Amino acid sequence: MKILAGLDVGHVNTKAILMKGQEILGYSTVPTGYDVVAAAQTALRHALDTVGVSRGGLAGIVTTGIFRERMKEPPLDITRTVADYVADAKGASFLSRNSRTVIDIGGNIQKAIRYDQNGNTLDVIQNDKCADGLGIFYTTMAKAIGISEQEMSELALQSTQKVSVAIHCAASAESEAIDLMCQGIDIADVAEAISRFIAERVAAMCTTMSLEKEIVVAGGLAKSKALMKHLPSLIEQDVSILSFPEYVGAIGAVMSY
Amino acid sequence: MMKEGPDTIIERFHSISENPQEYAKSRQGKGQLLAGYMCTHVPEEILYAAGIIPVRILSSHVSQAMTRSYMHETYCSFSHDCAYQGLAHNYDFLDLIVTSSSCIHMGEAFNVWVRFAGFQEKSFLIPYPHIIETKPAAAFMAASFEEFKQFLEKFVKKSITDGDIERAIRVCNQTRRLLKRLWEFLRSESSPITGPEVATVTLASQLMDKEEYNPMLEQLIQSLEVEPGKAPSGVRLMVTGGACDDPGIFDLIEHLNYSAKLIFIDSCTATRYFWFEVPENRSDKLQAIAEGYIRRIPCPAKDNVPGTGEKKRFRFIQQFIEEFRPDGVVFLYQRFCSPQPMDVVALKPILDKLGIPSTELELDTTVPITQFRTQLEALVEVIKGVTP
Amino acid sequence: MSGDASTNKRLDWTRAEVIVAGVDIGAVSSKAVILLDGQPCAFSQVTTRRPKESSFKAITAALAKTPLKLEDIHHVVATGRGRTQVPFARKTITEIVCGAAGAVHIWGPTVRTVLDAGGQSCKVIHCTEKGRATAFLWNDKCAAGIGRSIETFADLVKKELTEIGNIALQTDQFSKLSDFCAVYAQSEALDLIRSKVPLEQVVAAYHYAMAKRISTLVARSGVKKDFVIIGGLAKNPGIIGWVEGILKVSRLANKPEWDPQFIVALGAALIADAFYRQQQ
Amino acid sequence: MAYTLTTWNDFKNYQTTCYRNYLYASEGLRVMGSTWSVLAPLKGLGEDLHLIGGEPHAASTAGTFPEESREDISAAEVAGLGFHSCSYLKLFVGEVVRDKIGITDKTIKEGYPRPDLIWTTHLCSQHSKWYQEVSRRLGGVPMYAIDMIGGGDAEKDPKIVNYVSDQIEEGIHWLERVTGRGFSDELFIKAARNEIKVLVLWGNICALNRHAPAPLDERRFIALFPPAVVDRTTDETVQLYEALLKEVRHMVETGQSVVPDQRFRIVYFGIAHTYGHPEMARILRDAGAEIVASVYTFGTCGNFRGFVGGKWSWDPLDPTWVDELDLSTRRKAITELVKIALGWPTWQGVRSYWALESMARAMVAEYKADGLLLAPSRSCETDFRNGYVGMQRIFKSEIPTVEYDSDQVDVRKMDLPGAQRKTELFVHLMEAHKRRST
Repeated sequence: MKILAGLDVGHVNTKAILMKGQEILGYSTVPTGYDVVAAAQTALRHALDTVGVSRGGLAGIVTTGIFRERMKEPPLDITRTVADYVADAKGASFLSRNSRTVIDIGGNIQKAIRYDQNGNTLDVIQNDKCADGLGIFYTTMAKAIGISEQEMSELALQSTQKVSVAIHCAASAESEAIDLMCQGIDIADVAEAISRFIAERVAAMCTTMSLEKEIVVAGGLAKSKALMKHLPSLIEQDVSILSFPEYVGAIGAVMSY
Repeated sequence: MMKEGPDTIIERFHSISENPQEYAKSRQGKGQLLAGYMCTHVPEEILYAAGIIPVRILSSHVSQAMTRSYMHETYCSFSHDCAYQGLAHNYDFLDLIVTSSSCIHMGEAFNVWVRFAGFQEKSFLIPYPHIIETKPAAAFMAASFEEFKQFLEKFVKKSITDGDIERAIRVCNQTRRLLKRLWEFLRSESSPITGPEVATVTLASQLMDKEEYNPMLEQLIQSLEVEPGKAPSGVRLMVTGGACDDPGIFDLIEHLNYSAKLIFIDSCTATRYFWFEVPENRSDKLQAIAEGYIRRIPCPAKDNVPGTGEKKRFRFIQQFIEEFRPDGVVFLYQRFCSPQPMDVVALKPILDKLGIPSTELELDTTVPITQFRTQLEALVEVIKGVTP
Repeated sequence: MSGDASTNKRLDWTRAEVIVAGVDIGAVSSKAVILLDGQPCAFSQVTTRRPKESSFKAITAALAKTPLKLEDIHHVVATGRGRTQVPFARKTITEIVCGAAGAVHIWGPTVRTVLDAGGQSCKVIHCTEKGRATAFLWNDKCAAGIGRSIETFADLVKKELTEIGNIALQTDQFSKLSDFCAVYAQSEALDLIRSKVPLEQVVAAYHYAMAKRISTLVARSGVKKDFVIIGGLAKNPGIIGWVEGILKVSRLANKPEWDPQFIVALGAALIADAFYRQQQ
Repeated sequence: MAYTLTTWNDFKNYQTTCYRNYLYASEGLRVMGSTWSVLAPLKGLGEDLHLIGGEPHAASTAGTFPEESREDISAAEVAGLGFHSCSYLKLFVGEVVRDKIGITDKTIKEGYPRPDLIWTTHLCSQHSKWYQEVSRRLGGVPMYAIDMIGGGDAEKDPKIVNYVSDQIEEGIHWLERVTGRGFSDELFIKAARNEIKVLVLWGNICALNRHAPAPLDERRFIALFPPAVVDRTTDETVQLYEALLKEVRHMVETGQSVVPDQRFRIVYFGIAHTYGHPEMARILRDAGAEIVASVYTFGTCGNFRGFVGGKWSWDPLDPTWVDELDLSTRRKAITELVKIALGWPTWQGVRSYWALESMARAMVAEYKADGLLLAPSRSCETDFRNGYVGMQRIFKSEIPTVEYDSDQVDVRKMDLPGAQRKTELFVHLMEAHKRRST
């Protein structure tokens, strides 16, 4: 059976996955940076190394993500490109057979996608401009507080007092989060406010489209327990987190080979 | 029995403005009809005449993102918050929701209630002029008040007599006179009541049954008249701008690192709400109400003196500056509000000419206290001329 | 540059009559300046975490460069966003007044307009020859976090904060990005990368947009000469260059011996000095 | 084979001549104001009135001088106007601040020609305030604003019709006072009939797009409606639109179109048309997707049957009806004008979610749309923003619907990358929908 690679070249991170039929052989993530083609190559190489397969051993590469078209440049020699929402739907449907809706919370863009039993996209809702960069914001906030994203999530779960930051945009939310810290508010409560802010933003977007069960969550932020704590109650639906949340696009790319 | 001191009465007003729903429900429990209203251009007199208590819809102050998928981002947070009150079903108990053609943003909040919060069948929009200064405006207002009256008569299944309206006019005028007297205290260097307290009492007047409110306020004023004044303030600050029902901001002004006092608020949640009276004992009651509402401090969204580019609101502001003698002015308005900044741009040069320093605070759902504190303290330092 | 501090060895603290300090608890970092008889003696800067602990870190770092102890300091003025969180401060004064005072002390009595471009906020301050602030303009909400956004942007394109400002000056051939909001500009910058625009053009475009946004604020409050820039962004040649270009006003150049990020703390120290002398 | 309109240049020239007159006329009166107001009353003062309208002028300047417009907007912000204020307003006031004005013939005149008077409307919360600002900056230009209190089926409400008519009657006295000129009812009535006629003709031209293939596209509508917006009171405008109607009828009879390949028919709600941004236009064009109907280009200066029994109809009005209209007296002419102006779809939609929704339903059905594109404008608080977010909720389940933020002229607020992504998505959804339904 042939080995295929999926590349999801996003705003912040580039994700590579290697699959043999239904089996996930290896994966790797690198920051995208400016040189998006180099990032893709690196991610691919890392993935290949972990599996011990050579570039020649690949039957084909499919790319998705915001920079997917750039991958057509040499030396990658890709088979085809596929739109984010198409890949996300395919990937989510593969990772969770009974799922019909995926909420993808990425670095710069969030979207919710409804699809049929074969993972074909039926409807999509994407965030508006003012909600851009939520993922990036989450990372920079962790940095501002001086902890890792993982730690921020754990910290938030220890919050005891409810405080809020503006639900308008990442820029003013950050400014207000720091504002709160300057008032001497406990950092756990600030971290919680940040997580809730993002969850509320995503939920607001989701209510515009009918979300068909079962609902799964993908994207880097799906790993934040603090954030996921809020999502179900906000959209009044059960959600489950995909096993490879940040790789759903890359996997879907392979599925669309 | 012993007379209550001002603090006790103020506290009662405070707790009512903190839990408006609770208060409203308690009235409803006694079989009282309640109508929510979204803009202060709704003629409360007509509701009162119909035996309905008007309850102003104000913000929840909870951070709410859900409204973003019902109303565009770029409507002000006050309108979003008022829309949220409907979507969150915080006011499902109301018998009616009413508004008058207001600014577009609050109009949208009303639309959300009607369209998505289940008020379709129990709502009324009063067509109201956007330019209140023209001659034809008064006649038009009277005509659409008549329609409103007829709608209410159907709703309460009884006719509204001129007597009913005259009584209602007197009740509302009484509230306005009392509130004016209350605000007059702030003109004095050593007022027995603080600006934030006055603001809270004023908010309560928009949420309470005025028949109950008036005697309470009367009692408060009497008790204040015998109170010794509080210590004179260092710096007197006047607030001018848009709807703001967050007492936190007014308290902030009085809890700076310096002694500063809030001595006036020009906004539709404060003086613009009541700084006028409706002529009494007129034969044509609705015409009288129209005339009264035309005399108001105009809302920036409706302020246009025909034939000139002049803004009537500025005359009032200049008058208030003379009477209340602020050392500094705080422009406090909702981010995304469209009319307010159009006034600020024209008002600022006037203040500069008067040598009154000012700063702008941009309101959003949540308030950046630290930044506001810094801006306000910096304003005071500029006024005091702090220097090494 | 977390936790760096320096000192002026020529001063003898044992002879000093007035020992004061100013601490500036900013959004992203805290700075401390100690004065001996009005002479700058020690500086420090630490990255802000919790304001309270970072204020201690800052003053301790500065003290560490001197034989002084905290109790030797006669008067401390705290300023900046976190100024209310400084236990050892005798007084708090806003960064508006401190910025003006510090700038006039450094650049002299001709200074009339001070742009304080920090990580989270931009303020324009007008002042007298004595360094008294007479008016100020705070950035509107949509212009918040410009300084911080440049750090984020540097991360995205994997460049050092110190080099990115110079890259911005390598070209004036670039398409205009949204100069309305940092988030918008970033999303558009990413789109330039998608369409294979050379790095220096993307960086220049982003810096130009941010500089334009800042310049609008400055112009809105009116630029009276002399004009100076303080705060973290004063160290970004891309931003300064474009701000001067857009406003068509050249600022008084940074003083080599003075890090523009310390001006507000210096102002606080000067005010502490004045207060202490008044009390005597 | 794409059809090329023969009347094209006459339309461009008319618009340019109007603007040149405002800039350079040595006689007559310069009148500034929203051309959303009824214009005929001005012509009662004589035919030598040169109009400049805020929205159309700002829109055409943005089209002609993208870079200049950017500077105008930021000049207005420097001058202190709100960062969130209407961007037409900022562009317009920005020119006053910079004391220069650019027009459609690509010329820029230094020195902003001071208007003799301002004749405008008030509808959104800042609509007349921007002329107050211009008046203030130019040292108190006399200004009269008419409160149009629109929304819903206002033109069928005698109370509102009378109110607006009374204001215009007052306004005519005011015009006489400030200009010292006499008012000729004869000239006024002639202008009034022209004004109504043009609006009705435009409605007829739009209605022809219900055919497949649709003869015109949004880009042509944008280019063809300026004369009706700039000055629709002259005999010349009537002739222009009669000629155009004739030509478009011929296109329909012969099955021709300016864009023959039409796989997808789009109904569009918003100001900032995708054609302002070639990148986006291409995405639609490549997919053979065409905007065949849009509330902005149809409704800003066009009249239709409107509400019949509570439901909106985009059926056109019979042009001969205008010739038979009784305009024999000043009041009659004013009343008919007011009814027609209040009947504009763009004004019906303001403040009236149900009108907007009913219009969208009717448009989707009558124009056999494959998709609904909603583009709320970030800095237009009226028709072109309110309700759109809610409409997405309502229509999404019925027809491929995508909503993206745009802005009428402020490119800084227009989310181009995001809008492109969403346009690609829109095409994808329409294709998926077609596949499923066949």
